[in-house]
Amino acid sequence: MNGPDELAVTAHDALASIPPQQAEMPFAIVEGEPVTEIPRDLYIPPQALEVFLEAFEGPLDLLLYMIRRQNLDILDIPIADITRQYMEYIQLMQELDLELAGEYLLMAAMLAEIKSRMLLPRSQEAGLAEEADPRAELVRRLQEYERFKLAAENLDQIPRLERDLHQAHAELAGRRVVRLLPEVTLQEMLLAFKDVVQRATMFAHLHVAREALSVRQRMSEVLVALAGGGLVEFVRLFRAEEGRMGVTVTFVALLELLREGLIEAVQAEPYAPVHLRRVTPPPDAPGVDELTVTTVI
Amino acid sequence: MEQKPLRDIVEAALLAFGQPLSVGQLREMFDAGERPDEAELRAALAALAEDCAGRPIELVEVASGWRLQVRSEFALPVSRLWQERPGRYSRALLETLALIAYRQPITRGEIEDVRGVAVNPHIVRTLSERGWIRVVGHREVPGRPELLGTTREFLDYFGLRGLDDLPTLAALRDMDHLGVQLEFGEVMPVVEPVPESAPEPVAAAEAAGPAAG
Amino acid sequence: MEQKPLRDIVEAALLAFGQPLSVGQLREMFDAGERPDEAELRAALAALAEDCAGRPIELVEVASGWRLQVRSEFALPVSRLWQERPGRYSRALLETLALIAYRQPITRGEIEDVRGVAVNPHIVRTLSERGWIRVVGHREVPGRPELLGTTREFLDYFGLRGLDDLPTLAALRDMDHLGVQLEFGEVMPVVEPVPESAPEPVAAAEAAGPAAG
Repeated sequence: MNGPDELAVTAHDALASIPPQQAEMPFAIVEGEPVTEIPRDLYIPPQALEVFLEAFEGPLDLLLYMIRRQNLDILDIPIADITRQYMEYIQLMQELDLELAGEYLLMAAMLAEIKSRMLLPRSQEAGLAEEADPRAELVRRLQEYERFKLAAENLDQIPRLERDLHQAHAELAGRRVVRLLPEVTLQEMLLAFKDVVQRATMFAHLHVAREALSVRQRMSEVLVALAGGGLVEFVRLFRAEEGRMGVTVTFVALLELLREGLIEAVQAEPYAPVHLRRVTPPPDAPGVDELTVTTVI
Repeated sequence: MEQKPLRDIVEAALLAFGQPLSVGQLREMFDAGERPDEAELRAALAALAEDCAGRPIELVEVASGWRLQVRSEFALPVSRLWQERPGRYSRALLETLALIAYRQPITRGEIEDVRGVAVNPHIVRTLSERGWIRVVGHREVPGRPELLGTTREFLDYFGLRGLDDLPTLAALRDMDHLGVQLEFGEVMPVVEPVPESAPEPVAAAEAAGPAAG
Repeated sequence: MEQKPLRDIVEAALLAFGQPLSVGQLREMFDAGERPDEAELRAALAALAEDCAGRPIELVEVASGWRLQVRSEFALPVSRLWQERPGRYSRALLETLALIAYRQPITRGEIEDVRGVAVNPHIVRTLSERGWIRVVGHREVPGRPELLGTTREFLDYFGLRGLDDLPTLAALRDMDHLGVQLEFGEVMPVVEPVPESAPEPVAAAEAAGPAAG
């Protein structure tokens, strides 16, 4: 995008910035020499022409330049005149052995065709079926092209990053790596449970009982309370503030734990306070009998 | 951890991230329990924007979110920090980009129809490499040509929130106007060249447009 | 161009560059004629450092020069901007968790009996690390298998006051019914006291929070 392109842009900018009448100002700089000739009179130094043509984005751009240069109304182009000028450019380019893009020749053909149609006598029954102006398609294309030529210029004016604006950025001191844990909804877990219960039913040895879940929870809590391995007084496992329901739940949990052989109750003598403790491991069990409880309720 | 003002956390986040952040992304910084709601975040953004007055940075909203950027008044000294000048883009590239931006989704063939010249493949590659355009599909016609569209990066780069923020496209002048002129054409022969010294006021006004650009 | 305060130009440069800049580099931004001398630049840096008090950024000198950086107090919320999206837990993990919740205290072997497949040790470790389950004891049978139970964090995460808030098996059998209740829960305001006999909506409403995040 540098090199010749850059030069072309410069030449074009120079062209665009000159008001049409001020012919003495250079419209391009070629090899350091200001070129003041305006292409209208078709005397252009060969090198200038080359630069000049590179400044155009194709035949539409060139035509638009010719029209604007002469202050012509785009909706009422003097087609014969414009065609003649355009052909002269083409001829000159060919004489200079410039590589001429096919598009320029295509446009030449189009102009010639419009011109010939314009010369045909127009329909006498005016007012009836209005004949399409032979220039209509060309006018449409020129206007359409001009819109986007303008849009491109406007786009270039918008303040943009790197050229006009810079993203503000500051290092974060002591940045840490944070790993997010997956989120689970209760519903997901319940659905999983439903599935596993259904599958278990098919295994036919379902023993998912219907105990109140609070009993199960309390069983875990009691086990944690007895984690130290020592004796804990029976009454200390009950909390008065939980009311009768709480006492019942705790009691059922203790019975269940006793039934499962997870805890044992000890009483020194009749009517003495009852103590509870975890069942001591059988002597042949691995030495460690400590619970690996890390979290305490 | 001591509670920081939300406005400060937002500023810290925008500066540290160095890319636009959406309100959603900003909220993600917080645990579910402490997550500010959208209104609180927008209020913090507004406070931050206000605080930027008089500072060399400003808070703007672009397509992918909010961005703290160095004001354009500082572009001249600041751009000298980099060895390379930011590239100037050729007219061909800008025209191609403008067509893709305003007319998307658009095929190369359609771009050629408007510009009257073949689309330079180098330009399309440059625009893709910059991340400004991408293939958004194919037109279901023979050859299944690619349909091109602009990206969020394009909008961000040009500081736009959306395509609606693009400058309005110049209006096409109505062809009816041409029709009227043709009716008078019997009096004033159309083929005769219009004297160059007598430009129509309308034409002059339009001609001034592009020249000024 | 109107002359900007040197302090502002320095701030603009440091924020635009995003990396340390030496005094020499900062001076390079200026034309030879307007180039501030080192003392002026150091004064501007000092003024900028002072202005940073109370702001979430600070000016520090590092080996290669001066840099504006986000204060480390903001590391915690801001670091989360870079975190990768969390994955999802496997079906096996959710089933294991559900079994531990409903059947605690329970051994791995018992979980295997119900699920019909061996318990992946990785799952138990993940659930422990998450703080949702813990070993509550050992079953006094050969091998002394660990008994697993859920924790207070588990209840908090799912917005349950206790395991009783979990639907009963009977309710679970009609999952469509449950689904309706759960959806309804999202609409119901959480603050409204819910009778003890109908705990599901509360749980659902709270559980919906993380899912939406």
